[in-house]
Amino acid sequence: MARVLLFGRLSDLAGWREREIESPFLSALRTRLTADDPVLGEALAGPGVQVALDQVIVRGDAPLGARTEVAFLPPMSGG
Amino acid sequence: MARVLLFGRLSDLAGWREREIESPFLSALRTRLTADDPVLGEALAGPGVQVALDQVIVRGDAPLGARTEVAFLPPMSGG
Amino acid sequence: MIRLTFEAFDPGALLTAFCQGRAEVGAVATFTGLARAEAGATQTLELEAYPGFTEAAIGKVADQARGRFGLADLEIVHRIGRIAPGEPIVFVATAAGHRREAFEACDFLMDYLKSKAPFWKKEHGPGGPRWIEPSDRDHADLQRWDKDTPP
Amino acid sequence: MIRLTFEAFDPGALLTAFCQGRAEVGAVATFTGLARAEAGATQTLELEAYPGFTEAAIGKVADQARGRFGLADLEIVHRIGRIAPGEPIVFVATAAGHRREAFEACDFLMDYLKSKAPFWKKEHGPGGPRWIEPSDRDHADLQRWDKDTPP
Repeated sequence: MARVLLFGRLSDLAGWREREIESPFLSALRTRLTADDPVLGEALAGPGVQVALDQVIVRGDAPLGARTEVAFLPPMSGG
Repeated sequence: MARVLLFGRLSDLAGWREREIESPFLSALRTRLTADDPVLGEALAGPGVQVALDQVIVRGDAPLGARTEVAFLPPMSGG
Repeated sequence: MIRLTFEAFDPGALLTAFCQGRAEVGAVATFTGLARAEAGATQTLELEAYPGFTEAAIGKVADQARGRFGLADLEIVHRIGRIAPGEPIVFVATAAGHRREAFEACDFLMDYLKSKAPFWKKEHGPGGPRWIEPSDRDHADLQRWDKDTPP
Repeated sequence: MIRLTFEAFDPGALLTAFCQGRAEVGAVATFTGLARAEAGATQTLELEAYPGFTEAAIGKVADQARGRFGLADLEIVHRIGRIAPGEPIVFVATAAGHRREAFEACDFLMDYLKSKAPFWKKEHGPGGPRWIEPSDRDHADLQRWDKDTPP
């Protein structure tokens, strides 16, 4: 089960901040999230949204382990 | 009586910091101080030494009032 | 030291502690960012961080600052959660042998923290909550440091 | 506020007080100069001021800084008399709407205080007392501000 985290406006949009979701790949996770909530799916693919796997930014697709933390990070605003 | 103040290395050199001296002009005061202590007199005329009368920097000669404060200021070092 | 805190903090207490026992340092610069009321437009600021990730990202830039400006020490404390107007949001302290390096490092760290650090910022005003993106000025400030950064 | 003091002071306590009630300001920069031990070469620093004259001279430059950088407020506390290694010599705090102005004003004030302000400085080291003149670097730092000063 990947642990999915949403930050900033993404969690407001989705109505949740953290969810356990079974998915073998990041691409499959995106498909699954989009199927559940097309508006969120579009936002996750939007400009400037980065993905971190276990706190490391990744680009493109990647396999997800049983306990991978997947964080969707909208553009960072600074403090 | 002018109140003469020496600052920084000038007071170390003279061995005093403050003295009451009767003098109608700054030029006469300098002559008087040099007569008393030629080494001090030379230092007071040295490069970068400024004179303030009642806390205002002056150049050249100036008359001294009965209670004028005459301060000799070596180059300021900052804090 | 880099620390995120949900609790209000006193920048003065941090400065007092930071200056202790520094007989060989000479120069300490600090910056404190305070939440602005903006004449009633902002009632509360809310900052979200990604625990662990945010500290690590700030830590990397702090290491850059240490090397680039030859700092003896630095400290960064950043508030997260809900922040009332007038409360400190961020405190940065830098210690160096000369004031130029202390100032520049503090300035550099603040430019990063204000525009690129992993925070997400929401203002709760009379018109409801609103997510904030970094300002053009924040980006311009940050770019000042790029021109002499090795590629 | 500009103040000279023979007593040791705590820069943190000054910063705490300076930040109070600033809901509209946003940015507070400070600089604290600490007496350096210079690995035993300096045992004590001694600073002499000309009471009244020194505050007035600093006050003029503080007014320039207020206008030039649009400061909301500033505070300068300068130690005089004998100062032990590690003790604060000078504290400058500036408050402005944006951090750039707060930093630049603080930097500008420090350049003036360190090289031109009416102080006379003596170091008491193992080799006896020695009067100090401003360093070339202090003069170079100060000249940075001249190029865009109106004549």
